[in-house]
Amino acid sequence: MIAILLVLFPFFASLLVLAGNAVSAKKAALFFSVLELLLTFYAYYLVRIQPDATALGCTIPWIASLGINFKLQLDGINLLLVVLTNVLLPIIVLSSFTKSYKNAGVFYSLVLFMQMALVGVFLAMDGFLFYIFWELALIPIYFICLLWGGEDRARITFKFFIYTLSGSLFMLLGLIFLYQHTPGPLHSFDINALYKAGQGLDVKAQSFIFWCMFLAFAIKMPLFPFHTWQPDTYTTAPTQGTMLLSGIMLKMGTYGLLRWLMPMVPLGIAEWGPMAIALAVIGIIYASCIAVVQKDYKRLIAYSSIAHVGLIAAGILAFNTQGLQGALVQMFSHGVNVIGLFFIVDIISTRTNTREIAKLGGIRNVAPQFAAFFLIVLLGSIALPLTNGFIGEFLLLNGIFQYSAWIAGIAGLSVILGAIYMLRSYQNSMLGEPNGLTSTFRDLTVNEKAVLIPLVVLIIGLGIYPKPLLDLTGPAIQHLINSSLPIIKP
Amino acid sequence: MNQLIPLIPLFPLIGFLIVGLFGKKISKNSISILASGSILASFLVSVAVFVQVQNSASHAITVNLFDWISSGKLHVSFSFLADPLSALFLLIITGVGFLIHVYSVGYMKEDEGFHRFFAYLNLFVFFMLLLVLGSNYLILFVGWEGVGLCSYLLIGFWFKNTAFNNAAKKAFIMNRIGDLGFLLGILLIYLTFGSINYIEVFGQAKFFSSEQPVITAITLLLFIGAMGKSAQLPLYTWLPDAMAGPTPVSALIHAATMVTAGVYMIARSNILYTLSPFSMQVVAIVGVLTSLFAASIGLFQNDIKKVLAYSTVSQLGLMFLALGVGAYTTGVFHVMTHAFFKALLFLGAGSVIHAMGGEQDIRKMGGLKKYLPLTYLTFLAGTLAISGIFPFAGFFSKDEILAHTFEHNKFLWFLASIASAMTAFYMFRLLYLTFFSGFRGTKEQEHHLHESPKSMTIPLILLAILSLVGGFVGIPEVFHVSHWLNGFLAPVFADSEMKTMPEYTHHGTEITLILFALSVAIAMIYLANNYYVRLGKRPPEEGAAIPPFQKVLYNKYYVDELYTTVFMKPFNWVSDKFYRFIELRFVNVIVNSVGEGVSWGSRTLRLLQTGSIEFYLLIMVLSIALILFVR
Amino acid sequence: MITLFIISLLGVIAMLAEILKFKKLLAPLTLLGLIAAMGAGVSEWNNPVFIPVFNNMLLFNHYALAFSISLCLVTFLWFLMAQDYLKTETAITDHYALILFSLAGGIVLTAFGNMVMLFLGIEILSIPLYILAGSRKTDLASNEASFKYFLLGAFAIGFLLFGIALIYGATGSFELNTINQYILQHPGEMPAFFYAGILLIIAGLAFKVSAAPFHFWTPDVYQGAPTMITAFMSTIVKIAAFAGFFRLFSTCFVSVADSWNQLIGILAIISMLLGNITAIRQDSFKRMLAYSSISHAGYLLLAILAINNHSAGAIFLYTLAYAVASITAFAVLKKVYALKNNDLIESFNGLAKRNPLLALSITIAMLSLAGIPPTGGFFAKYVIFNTALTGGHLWLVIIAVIASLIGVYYYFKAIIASWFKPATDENLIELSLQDKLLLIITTLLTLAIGLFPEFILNLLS
Amino acid sequence: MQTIHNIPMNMYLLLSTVLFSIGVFGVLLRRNAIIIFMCVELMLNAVNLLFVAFSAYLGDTQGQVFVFFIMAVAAAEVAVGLAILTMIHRNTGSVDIETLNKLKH
Amino acid sequence: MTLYLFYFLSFLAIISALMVVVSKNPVNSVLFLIITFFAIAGHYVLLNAQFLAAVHIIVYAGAIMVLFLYVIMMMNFSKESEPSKTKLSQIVATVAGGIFLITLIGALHFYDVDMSPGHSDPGAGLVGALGKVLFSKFLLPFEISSLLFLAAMTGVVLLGKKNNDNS
Repeated sequence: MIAILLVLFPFFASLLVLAGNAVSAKKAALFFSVLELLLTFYAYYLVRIQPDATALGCTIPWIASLGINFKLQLDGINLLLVVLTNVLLPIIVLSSFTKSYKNAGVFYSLVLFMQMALVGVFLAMDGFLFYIFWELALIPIYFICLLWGGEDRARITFKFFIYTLSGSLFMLLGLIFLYQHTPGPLHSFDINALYKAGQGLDVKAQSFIFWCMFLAFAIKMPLFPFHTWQPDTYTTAPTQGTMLLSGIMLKMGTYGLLRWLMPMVPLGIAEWGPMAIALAVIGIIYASCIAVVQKDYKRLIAYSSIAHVGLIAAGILAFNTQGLQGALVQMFSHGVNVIGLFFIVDIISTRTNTREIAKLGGIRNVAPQFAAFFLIVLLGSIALPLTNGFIGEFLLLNGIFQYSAWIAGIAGLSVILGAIYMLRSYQNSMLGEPNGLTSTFRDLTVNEKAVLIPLVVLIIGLGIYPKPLLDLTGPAIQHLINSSLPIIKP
Repeated sequence: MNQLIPLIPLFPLIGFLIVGLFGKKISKNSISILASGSILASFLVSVAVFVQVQNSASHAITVNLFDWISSGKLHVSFSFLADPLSALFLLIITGVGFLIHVYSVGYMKEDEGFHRFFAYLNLFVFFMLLLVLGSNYLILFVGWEGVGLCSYLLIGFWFKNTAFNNAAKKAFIMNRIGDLGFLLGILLIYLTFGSINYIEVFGQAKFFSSEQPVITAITLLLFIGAMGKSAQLPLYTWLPDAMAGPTPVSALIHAATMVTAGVYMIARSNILYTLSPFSMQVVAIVGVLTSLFAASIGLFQNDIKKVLAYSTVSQLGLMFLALGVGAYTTGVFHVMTHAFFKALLFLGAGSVIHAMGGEQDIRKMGGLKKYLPLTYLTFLAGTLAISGIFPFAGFFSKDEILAHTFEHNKFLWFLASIASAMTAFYMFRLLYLTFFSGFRGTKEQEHHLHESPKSMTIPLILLAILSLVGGFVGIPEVFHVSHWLNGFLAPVFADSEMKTMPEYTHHGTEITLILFALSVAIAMIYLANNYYVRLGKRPPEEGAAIPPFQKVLYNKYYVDELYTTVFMKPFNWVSDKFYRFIELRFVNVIVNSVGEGVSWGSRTLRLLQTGSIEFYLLIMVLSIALILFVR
Repeated sequence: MITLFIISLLGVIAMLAEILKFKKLLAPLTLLGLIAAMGAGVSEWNNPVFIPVFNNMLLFNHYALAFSISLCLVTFLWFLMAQDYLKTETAITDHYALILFSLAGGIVLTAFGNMVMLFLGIEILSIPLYILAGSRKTDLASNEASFKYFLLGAFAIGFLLFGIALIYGATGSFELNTINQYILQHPGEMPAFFYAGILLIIAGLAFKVSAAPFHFWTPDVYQGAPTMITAFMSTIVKIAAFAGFFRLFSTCFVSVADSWNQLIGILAIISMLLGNITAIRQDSFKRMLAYSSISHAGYLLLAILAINNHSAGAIFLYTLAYAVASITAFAVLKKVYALKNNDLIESFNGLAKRNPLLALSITIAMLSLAGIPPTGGFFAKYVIFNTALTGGHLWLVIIAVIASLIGVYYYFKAIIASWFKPATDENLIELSLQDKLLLIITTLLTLAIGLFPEFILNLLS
Repeated sequence: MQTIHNIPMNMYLLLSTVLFSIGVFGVLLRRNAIIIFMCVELMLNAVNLLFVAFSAYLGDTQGQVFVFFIMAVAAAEVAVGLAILTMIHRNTGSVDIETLNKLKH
Repeated sequence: MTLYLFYFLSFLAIISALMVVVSKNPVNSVLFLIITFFAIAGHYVLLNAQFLAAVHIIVYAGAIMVLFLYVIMMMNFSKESEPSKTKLSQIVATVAGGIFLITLIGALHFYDVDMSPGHSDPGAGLVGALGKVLFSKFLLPFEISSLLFLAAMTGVVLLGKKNNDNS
């Protein structure tokens, strides 16, 4: 029951915001998103006291003749992502308080609609429903980018749209293919049925499914070499759009990989997993190197995000407890960190009207608080111990190391490269003597602090005490592995 | 009593939080008291813990705070382990740390970033304490990276200066290279032993046979971490640059504590190293080469702090040499004595720089003996200690290293002796050029010359005393006194001892070696005295013609330039090409060309729609014909 | 059957309206008549006595009824939309009559049981449209459209008839069931010209459904014909033609599917790719929709190709979703055309600012045509893919996926134009109540088909 | 009459095919729309002939009935077609199909 | 005898059909088409479809061709004004026509066609027999075709009416 509430609440909130007065839209959106957050905490509580969480879900027949159900289930894995979504959303809304978007009602309505779709994607346990939410999530973000984006947005957002759609259509193909291999005549889209169906296929068919689905997830994350939509889109989108894209939407891909691909096609993974890991690891190095030479701050973070996500993907593909759990923790951490970074860049660009790193410098002299917050977020992002990033990265590397020490070694280079580009950019923008552009840089306002403080609390808090996340995901991960490992490693 | 241990890192953490968050709002005096006081409190608790460890039966106390990371079979708890090794380090860190805090109060008095400085310093101590207190490799790693961060922050303390920032960044990144190796080592430990807890890992390792490849791999990976943190070849170049930070920082972080973390880590993992003679060999060779290399560079440096920095690198090399030859206690012993005299030297140098108004070039000093008598005396004590003159602290530890090395490998002993000879030479060169002869600075500087305030000189004096007496905890057995430190640390190295045949040095040989080393040092001092005081030679001015050999040394063997050309430039080049060619001209182009291809197809295909009915008819007829034909 | 009567009668009444002077009443009468026709269809549905009428000439089974109702529904919507257009025409009654006759032809196509009825149905469906396409008599484009449609149509009918003749020669009957029986009784003994006949019939019908390479008339005729007539062609004609196509092949030739499904597959591929690719570079919205209509024919052919239990439902759902979305698109286009006097996609610029309902409707319609959830078009496409995959046509579905990706590109041009591009004219657009109603109905229908497709899907399974 | 016994069916098939093809050929060859219409009529006639022939050989009258319908439709079609052509002629003064290519691409 | 008649009529039909296609003068085309129709009517008679032959002459030669002739006259075509295609187009058309003929013949495998005439009822082609079928079995299509005529009629009137629409 709580599951369906989690999905529907943002939807109705979205309608209310749309119908309501545009002036108070942002406040209403904040209010609703905070309510949803409370609801999420309640769900967290329920899941923790009730190890068998099936009672929290729901299965409502939808298109019964096709075996399609409105099936939502909560477990540790997806609840983590729902928590991420619903924790970040108020922050994202809050981060827009200083901005005045045109047609604010529509904007916040789209944001809340997006929340609905995202929560739906994470909770859906029916292949068809998953796909529907998957696509639904694309539409609001497309419009957010299209209507409130920056230069050249029509072309770039469209490229983004069609690129991701191309992946998801192939995913649909894969899902239908699986669906048809569920026991007939009444086939089923139920995730467990799809698991069974996929596991029963031969190598060739599994490889086909693997690529169909992997393509969708790889594009969404994005993994090298399917990433070219991402830097442009991140750069062009309005900051809140970028936050949604990088903070939450990206996790759809990693989540999909974890939930909808890995247990489904064990032979396909055995056949192509190494190649996928190779892509992920190449992506880490490649994107990190490119991030080093970026001049635009948003672009730099975009590439760094590709690198981070490559590590997450590699951890998932390694498919062991540490890898998966690390991936989940890192999904959470990456969401928090990247939103922080984008918010910081947004502050810089609104105050100086530029995102070009070379034009900045010396901001720390005039805005020490800002510099301090930036540094903490940055440290989280480069995975310094006692920040959230470290927990994830350590577990991920641990998981990958169990898969292959060499790959872990190469993937670990991101630790060094990340430090290089992050510190370089920090130095170039924050340190040194202030110039004409930055000498009048105003330090943080109360509103901005209200956004950054929760983020910093999450960054450090989860770095020191990640237990809530680990305890939440642990049993679910174990369950996932136990139910599919005997097949993956016969 | 166990509950005391968490207090040790807690005090500096509290200090950091208060000073860091509210530093701007409270007075400098309160900050000084708070920051130094928190370290003093830690020191006092450390003493208590030290006593407790010594008295406890198992010589190890574990305190479990909370479960930190728990994933599948991996359990990492946030827990502390106090044993003789960590207790010793605790005392060094908090003790020397406290003195340096006190010193800094005077040194940084005028700086606008006063509160920031103490916040960072407290944070550093916190991480350093975590490093030595952690009961598993991951907590060690937390401290390891944490001190790296503080080092970054403090090197770049004066962040308006781009060169300083570059130095800070360089330090951080070079450390990260080592850290990656370390991290991989930890992962391999986990994979091999199923745990990263010291007690469990070492407990299992005891039963491993020697020379297993996996142990070699682990130890080499760990050693990469140590190379980065403890500035060994080839990852040492950050340390001389790190002198950009305020001088107390150089004393605390880049001489006394942080850089010895690598030594601590290897001493901690002694059983693993013992199992891998190959890794030991590597450690010893890298150590001795670093020592020699850095000492040779130190011969001709003109920056007072740079000289000390290279001497630090060189001394660290000696410590690794000690570890490499299996003399773990000796390595730790040298860490301790080195902490005393190197901190003293740096603080002394700081006092000089303070008096000179920021000037660091020894060519512009001279004759400071009479202006700064107290500084001179303490600096002399430090110099004697580092040169290994009896009965100063350095003498005992260094001779122990040489003795063990001699037993192990004569050639390494020979190299190490050269290095320590060079040390004696350049240290006295520094001393003579700074304090003897006449003043070479400007009139204005001369006018301002004055002895430092009490808060600075008192730590100097205390450290000088420690440099003098610190060595007595390890009087060689040749003098028929029991080696106290050996006994104290014995539980830590007990397992290693059992694995190796103890090497007994013949007492006669040992005395010969001691006398030889002493005489070489004295000869070097004489040489330096002769050259710089009696003959009054001065180092050449900037740009003056110097012999090629000297030039190479002066320019640090061009290693920085080498790294720039071999690593940084290609890296930037590759990154640039990745972006410009692969990303923009290849991956992007492929993706876009799909779109363009479709668009082109559209442009072309729409031409099919000629509008001409005849054409449409023709196509219809031909298609039907084709359909029928294929059928 | 009653549906067909009502529609035919309505057509005759419309013809008489001018003479008997009740032109004013015609519009409400027609709408009521259409509702009655739908009602009749529903009532027949609930009394399932599927007796073949008139010696198997027509059989109003569930399949026929469903498509008839759907045709009436779309025509109803069309009339709602086309009121403005019809009012401006002098020969208003003729228009009504022709449209209704055409619809009657369409209904015949959904229910025929005999080749004669197929032939007549196609002709009755087409001849009014040949004329209506040219109903702007002084407009050269309209003339040309009419002529092209007519000439190519007549030519194609020739092939269809040749095919029917050959089938007749081989089986001795025009009745679908008899032919099927004959084929089943003589497995492997059918003469070669029988198969040639099937291929020729496919060619003829492919022309009607505008599948490539028999599609050439489509863009030109769609563009040249009056917009409302184009709307009619792209919706009702499409539904009826596919209903007939599928009825013929599913009842008649299903047992020799091997002989023709490769051809259908190839036609499907060419239609999907060519339609979608060519549509990208169109500036005219109507022309773009024409190419889109070609591509949709390609998708629908997939369902015919993979003839199975789901095919009928798939085609029904798909044509309905497609038609509803197309009606929306044409309704918006009509409004834009009235303002700008052209049908360029550019004319949609800034629509969102001028009237959000128009922009929203066109967006939903385009999403549906592009096959994006949660619209009807998505579900329709899903069902088609599912059907085709059940038939094991994996590669065709992959091509269909790629084609629909390309399709997204041009559908979004309209969306981007209405939401993003600045308008040259910032004045608000007023909508009549009728238009508002229509847009709301069609938009909601599009969403409803996407969200609750089961009802429709189950009608024919 | 038993006349057709002498003539094999395939001759009629061939004849119809040839006539049909000539019609197609004419449609492709000519530019005058009216002639093209005539060629279409020729095609329909070929089909009619085929129907009648099959009808005779099958001994089934349905084929002949079908021809009635084709004739009826052909008549209607010609009427419509000529009306369209007249309209075009009125507007352009020509029935050359090559002038009717304004709608394209 | 009948075989010769068949050949003659076939020859006549084909030649005149070709003349329809190739004559420069539209009027000639019409006349040749009428000849073709007569030849086909002859075939109908041969095939025992006497009534159909009569209807054929009446409808085609009598009605449809007159309509054609009327339009041709009205538009005042002549041999000179007759547009003709370029040589290339003509060659293409010929080749395409030829290819079509060959593939169609090939697809029909007409040498394999081996149909023995069914039992032939001499009266099958007469008006009575046809009428019975038409008004019993084919009653519905017969009625439905009235819709077609209505539509065609309405349409032709719509198009033919004097130009007064306001487009």
